[in-house]
Amino acid sequence: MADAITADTAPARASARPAGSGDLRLRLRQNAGLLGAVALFVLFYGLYNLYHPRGFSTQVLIQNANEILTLSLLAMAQTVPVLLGGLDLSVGAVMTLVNCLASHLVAGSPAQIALGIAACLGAGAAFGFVNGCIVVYGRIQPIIATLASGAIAMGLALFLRPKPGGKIDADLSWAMTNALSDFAETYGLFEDGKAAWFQPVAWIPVPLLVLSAFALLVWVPFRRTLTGRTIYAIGSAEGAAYMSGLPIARAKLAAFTLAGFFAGAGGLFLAIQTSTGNADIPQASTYTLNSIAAVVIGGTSLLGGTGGAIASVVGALVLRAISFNFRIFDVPPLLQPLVEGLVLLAAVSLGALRALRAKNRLELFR
Amino acid sequence: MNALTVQIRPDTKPILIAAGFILVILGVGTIYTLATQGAATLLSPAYLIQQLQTGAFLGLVAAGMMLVILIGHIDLSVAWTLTAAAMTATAVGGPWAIPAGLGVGLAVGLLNGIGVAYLRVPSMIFTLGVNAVLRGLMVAQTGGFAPQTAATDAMRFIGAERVSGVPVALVVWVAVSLAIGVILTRTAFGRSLYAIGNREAAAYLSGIPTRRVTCLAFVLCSLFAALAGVMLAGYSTKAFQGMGDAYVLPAIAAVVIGGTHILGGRGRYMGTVVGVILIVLLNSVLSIMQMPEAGRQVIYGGVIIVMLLVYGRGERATS
Amino acid sequence: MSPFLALSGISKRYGGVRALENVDFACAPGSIHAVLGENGAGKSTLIKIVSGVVQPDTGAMTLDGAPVRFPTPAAANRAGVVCIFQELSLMPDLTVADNISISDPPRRLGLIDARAQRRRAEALLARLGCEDVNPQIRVRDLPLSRRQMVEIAKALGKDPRLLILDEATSALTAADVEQVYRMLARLKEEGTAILYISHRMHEIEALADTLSVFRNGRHVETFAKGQRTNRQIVEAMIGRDIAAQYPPKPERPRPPPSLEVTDLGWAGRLKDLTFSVGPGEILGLGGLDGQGQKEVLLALFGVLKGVTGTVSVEGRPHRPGSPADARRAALALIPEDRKTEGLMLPMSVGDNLVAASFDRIAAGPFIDADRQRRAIDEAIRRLQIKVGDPGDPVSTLSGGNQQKVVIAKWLMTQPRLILLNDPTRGIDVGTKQEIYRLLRELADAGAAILFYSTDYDELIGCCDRVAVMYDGRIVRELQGDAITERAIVASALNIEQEADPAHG
Amino acid sequence: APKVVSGPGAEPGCFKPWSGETKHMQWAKKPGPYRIAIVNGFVGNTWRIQMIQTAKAYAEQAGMKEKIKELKVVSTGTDVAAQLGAMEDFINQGYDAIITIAVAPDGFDRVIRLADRNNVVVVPFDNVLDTDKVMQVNEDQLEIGRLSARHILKELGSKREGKVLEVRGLPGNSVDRDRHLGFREVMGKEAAKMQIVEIVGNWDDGTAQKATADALAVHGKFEAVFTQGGSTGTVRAMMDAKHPFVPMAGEAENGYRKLIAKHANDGLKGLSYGQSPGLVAISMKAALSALEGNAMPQLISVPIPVVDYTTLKAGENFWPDLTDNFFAANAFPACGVNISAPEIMGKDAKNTQ
Ligand SMILES: Nc1ncnc2c1ncn2[C@@H]1O[C@H](COP(=O)(O)OP(=O)(O)OP(=O)(O)O)[C@@H](O)[C@H]1O
Ligand SMILES: Nc1ncnc2c1ncn2[C@@H]1O[C@H](COP(=O)(O)OP(=O)(O)OP(=O)(O)O)[C@@H](O)[C@H]1O
Ligand SMILES: [Mg+2]
Ligand SMILES: [Mg+2]
Repeated sequence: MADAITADTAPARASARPAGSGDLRLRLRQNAGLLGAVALFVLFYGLYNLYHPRGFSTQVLIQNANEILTLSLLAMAQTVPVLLGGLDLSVGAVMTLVNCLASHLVAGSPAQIALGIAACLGAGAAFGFVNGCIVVYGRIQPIIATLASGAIAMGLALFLRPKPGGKIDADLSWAMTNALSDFAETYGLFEDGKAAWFQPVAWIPVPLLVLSAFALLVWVPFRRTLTGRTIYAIGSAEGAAYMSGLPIARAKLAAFTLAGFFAGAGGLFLAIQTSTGNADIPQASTYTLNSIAAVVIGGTSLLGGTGGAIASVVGALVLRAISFNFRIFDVPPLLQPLVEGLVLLAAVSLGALRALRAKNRLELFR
Repeated sequence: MNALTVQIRPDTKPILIAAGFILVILGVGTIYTLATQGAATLLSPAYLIQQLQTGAFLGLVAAGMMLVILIGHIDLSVAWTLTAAAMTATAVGGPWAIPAGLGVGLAVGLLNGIGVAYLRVPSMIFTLGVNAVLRGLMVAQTGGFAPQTAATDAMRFIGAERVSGVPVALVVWVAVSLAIGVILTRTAFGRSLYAIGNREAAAYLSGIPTRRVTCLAFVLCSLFAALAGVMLAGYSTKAFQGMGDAYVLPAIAAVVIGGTHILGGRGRYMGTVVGVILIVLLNSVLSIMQMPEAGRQVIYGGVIIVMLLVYGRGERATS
Repeated sequence: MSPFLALSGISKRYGGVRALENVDFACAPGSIHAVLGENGAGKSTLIKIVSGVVQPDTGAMTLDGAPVRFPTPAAANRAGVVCIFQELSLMPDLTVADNISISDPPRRLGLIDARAQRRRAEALLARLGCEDVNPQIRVRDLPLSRRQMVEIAKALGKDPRLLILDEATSALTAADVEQVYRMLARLKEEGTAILYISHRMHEIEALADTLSVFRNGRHVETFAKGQRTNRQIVEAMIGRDIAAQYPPKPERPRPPPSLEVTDLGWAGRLKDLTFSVGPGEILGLGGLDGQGQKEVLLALFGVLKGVTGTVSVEGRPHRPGSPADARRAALALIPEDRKTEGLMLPMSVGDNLVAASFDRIAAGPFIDADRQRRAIDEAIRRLQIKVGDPGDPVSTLSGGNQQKVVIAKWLMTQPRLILLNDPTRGIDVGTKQEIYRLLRELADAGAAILFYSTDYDELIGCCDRVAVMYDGRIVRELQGDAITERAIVASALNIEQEADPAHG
Repeated sequence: APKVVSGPGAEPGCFKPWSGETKHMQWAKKPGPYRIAIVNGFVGNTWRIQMIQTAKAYAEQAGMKEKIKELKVVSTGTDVAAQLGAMEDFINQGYDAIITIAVAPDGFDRVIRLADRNNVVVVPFDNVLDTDKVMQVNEDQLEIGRLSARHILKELGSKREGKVLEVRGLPGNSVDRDRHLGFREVMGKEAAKMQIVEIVGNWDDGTAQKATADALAVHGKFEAVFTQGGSTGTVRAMMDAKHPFVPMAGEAENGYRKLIAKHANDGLKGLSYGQSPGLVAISMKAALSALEGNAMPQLISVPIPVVDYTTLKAGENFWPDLTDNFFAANAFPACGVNISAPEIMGKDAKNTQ
């Protein structure tokens, strides 16, 4: 009997392996949300460049890179707590807090500037860590804990900058918001950016490099640590993660710290880009809400467990690219908010197609 | 066991603590007014009634928000639902003003409900999109059609007037509150809200029409926001862009401070009422004390965190 | 042999409930030690203490003679104590490979090495004969039986010195169980201590070297294999004698069908199913797990979209669009997973019991508190649910009692057609017997019952007829004396019985 | 890039230099017609909507229409990065002038640098920048505070004690700061004994109404009120609390002016100054003038349109039949900008009753 049973587990096999699927198809299916976001981005950004008088040029790329960096960093920030199954409603406020801090610290001698930058990134991470402590040790739901701590961050930002102002090192500001060649020229690197070997990369906008650096040097390695993996595990099934002996508390602390770090980086860049600190409450909440929208458009589930920061960056790009088109096409100005709202609603509703296609309604609940 | 220990249901504790905190706020405010004015103005009936009157608008929004939070969702579109209802009501004018305003609420609620319950887009993001669309509509309408914005007499009546000293707005709030209290505890719909909030799949497989219940919760939420908008327009004698902005986060905060679990499934309506009063008084006292915005924000956030810490830390995912 | 792990004087209370009381317990390396007891006897609590999930109120624990304390599961794992929990501890959104190496993944330069991790998963799954599971697939997309195998592979990967299986085989099919037996035998030879918890007596018989019986939080006795008869063991467990596990099947002619299904199809997973059940009848659904049995039940209950074919209930066409519709047509479904599909865990027992019958306890639009209380009391009495107060959260009940709550909830609706999806999973013999009796009573009272089970024992014992499914079809319908273990297993594997006379 | 030149500039009656020290700037003359972009920030309030409508209407007027090849308006929301991006985009698209209401008073250095390189005229107005590198158009906010204080003191006669309510605007905004400073400067000098109670009204009727109600409940009686915005709400709160009408200074909302007209005799001796949405028209005009090669003041001071209860005239500087929300001050005859508010906000006859 036993032999007969083990000899044939074919039906079970059929159900475990999707029929005839290669790993690539499996991957594609597991990342359907991201693919949709990429398609949207190609559509919106392609249209914009196609009709822009200087479309597909370095200038336009630089300008767009400056526009997207802060939001992209905030989208990355938001992703990490979302993967846990939480939300961080304080990312916009932390961005603003660090923005105000930077307007005090990032000026002076090169050493002072470097120290100031480190302090800003550290402050963002520290605030995120405090968020994490409230969530882990206070056992308050992330969404409400960060709603509250966001208000506190905003208050602190207002203390630092009761009104907009401050100064950021002008060279830094120029170097960070232009092409790599301008960066080299500003700091006298690579023969003022004229070195022959340097030319093939000279056109790359610095903000894009910064974004890639955060994505590839911070997020990608982090995702492959045990702590990073644990974040996914918690979002997928917290109880199971605990039972599996994973470092729950550490991962939660790390997630919020990382969120604070990315949000702080966003605030720092905003300061560098604008040379000021500005404790603008509506702007902070706009960024927070847009970061959530970016995460969703990127295909990360708000329930946690699946998705990633890179996908959220694509989501942020989609969000931005939608409004790029208003500068090209003649949409009556008072209809623009309506059009933007409708496109946003449509973009976030794309995931609904999956729900409508689901043949087993139980799959919808999770 | 200590015989004197009074048994308090766990979901009553937040309500008592919040009520206690209200007394603290009044106390601090009174100390301030005594020191600066030499009078305990905050304890006068006139002041308290006025707070309840302005609190009624937030109270209505929070009541709707609570229904949605109970099923584990959230409605971020209340700000512009409120505004759109008010602006539509005043634009229509005449006897149809209030029905038109409520009609906007109904329509928005249905849209939200369909998006969340049938299309299963996360409510957080779908209502955010609906909010953007409503804002767009109102901008287009103001710019393109220059609608009339004066509140009708009926709106003035429910928003601003008093009947033998009692604000009508307060009466409306109390009536809505009683209705919700009964709905939540004594009707199948109310029970279904809790069931869905605890585990939607189980509720669905129990034969609860989860999609319809979810939809209805969103409709009620938008309707209450619309009612608040119509009344607020009456109170201000007019509707204006952005009149709802100040209501979203305070409504969520009031619900949570009242002990409702932000992820749904648990909470008593009484808590939301107490939470609303707490938020309204806190804002008022901070305004009276001329607290700068920075301090206000810090206190606001601090109060929420401290309250939730005092309520007792939530349990773990597994126990 | 000196014990590998020893507990002395362990007690644990949950509020007013005494889960364990002054327990002494020991297990030895190189042997399989079965832990028996009815639902709520404290078995899971015992192993949760051993594996660091909960802390005992009193008592001490030694490992290899040295005193130990495990504040977390991670600490227990480090000491070689690995547990496969009753509630699966897999992360559904992570891949199989991720899950298997979740707590200690192979690393290169400090970062997780995906390739090595995948190879490791393949190797471990191969040890369990599960080469068919693609390590890159998400656990969410696996059927429950495969998930349990992944769970076992995950535990194996931790190189346990003490391996605990808490009803880890409850959803496994015979084929998988066989693999697990072999794996356990191998581990035993290598000197691993094994604690095995199961409510399936035949598994215990086949495996255990030593048996310990728990009752009401106390360790009743420990004895070696073969020292007691099954009957004595059951008596020790539940404190009384179980004369007959299964109620007798009535001899009566096949009733006219009340549920008629013709050419039922769905999304390529169900293919042309035709069957019928009549009032008073229990129709079993058999076969390996994942052959579409669950889908049949869901299709009838209105959960699936795009169902083809015709279904009629009591002569009327039946096309429910939702469980709410199905309920109105007097159907009931006891779902597969009571924790996620059957119960609102944080809510009270009472609230859960009435969740499907608001219309029955309401007077007009309002719920009648009095009627509600009576309905709840009645349900608790009828199924003998062990509960302190109906206001307690249902999460505090033991698994068996939770399952009873699910069943009671549906009985309150007075269903005419009852669909059961493996309702005795993780349920003790005593409760199982009660459920079998209940099913028979319901049938006798005129209900038609469709009963899917992974345990062919109970299909044989309970059902008037058994339809065996393979790959979305009914391959065989067995009736009366034809319902035998051999016939069920053979049909389940879609082997012609005649062609396979040598085995058995 | 513009050259710094000596004044006087073109049309000094309209483009009035801020002060004696204001320098003049001159851009290289460009041939018309021009492409102009307006980069607005926030859009969800009546003022901004009225501003956009004014811009569109003004571009259609004879004298303007010929000079403007294209007018593009975008609103970027309260997001400085998006606003900077939009401005840079229009520079890249080759627009000739960019008119903007800045989301923040700083941070435009990079855009200004690019604009100068590409000979694009950037004109911030309303919320202006803390820089002297671009031509800007505004009303003198300090002066608004001062004249409000002077009006109140004048109406109070010889009374110099008691409490004055000051309803401030959006915290952190430079307009709020300047109006506050101007008000305090005069009050401090001439009525040091009066106690000023400050509350935050966010320039919003709802907030102002609630904050005023609270202040009235606690402080009882005020001798005078200065409200930066949400003026209608401030007055409503006083009426609701049965507070007697007192001398008051506030914004140019039509509703506020209606109330003044109605209750002036009961004591609402109101002053209404206007930060006009019509500033956008003057900014457009200034941009065109600069593109035509004229010397222009770097900071253009637009006369503050002020009326008080003695100079209110229905159908001229307020409209009893129109809605409360729009801003009544919209025309600047000295500049030939004569788009009256009803033309913009009440063009649908049905709604104007
Ligand atoms: N049973 C559990 N299920 C899920 N997560 C858990 C569980 N037990 C602990 N954790 C996680 O591990 C973290 C650390 O646990 P630990 O017991 O040290 O917390 P703690 O804050 O010290 O609790 P307490 O103060 O109650 O002892 C917790 O914050 C929680 O996130
Ligand atoms: N977290 C908890 N809170 C309260 N009571 C609990 C908790 N966990 C277990 N109990 C109670 O402790 C007792 C022992 O439960 P345990 O889960 O150990 O039983 P078991 O023997 O594993 O039963 P089963 O066979 O159903 O798995 C039961 O009465 C149960 O209700
Ligand atoms: Mg157990
Ligand atoms: Mg159990």
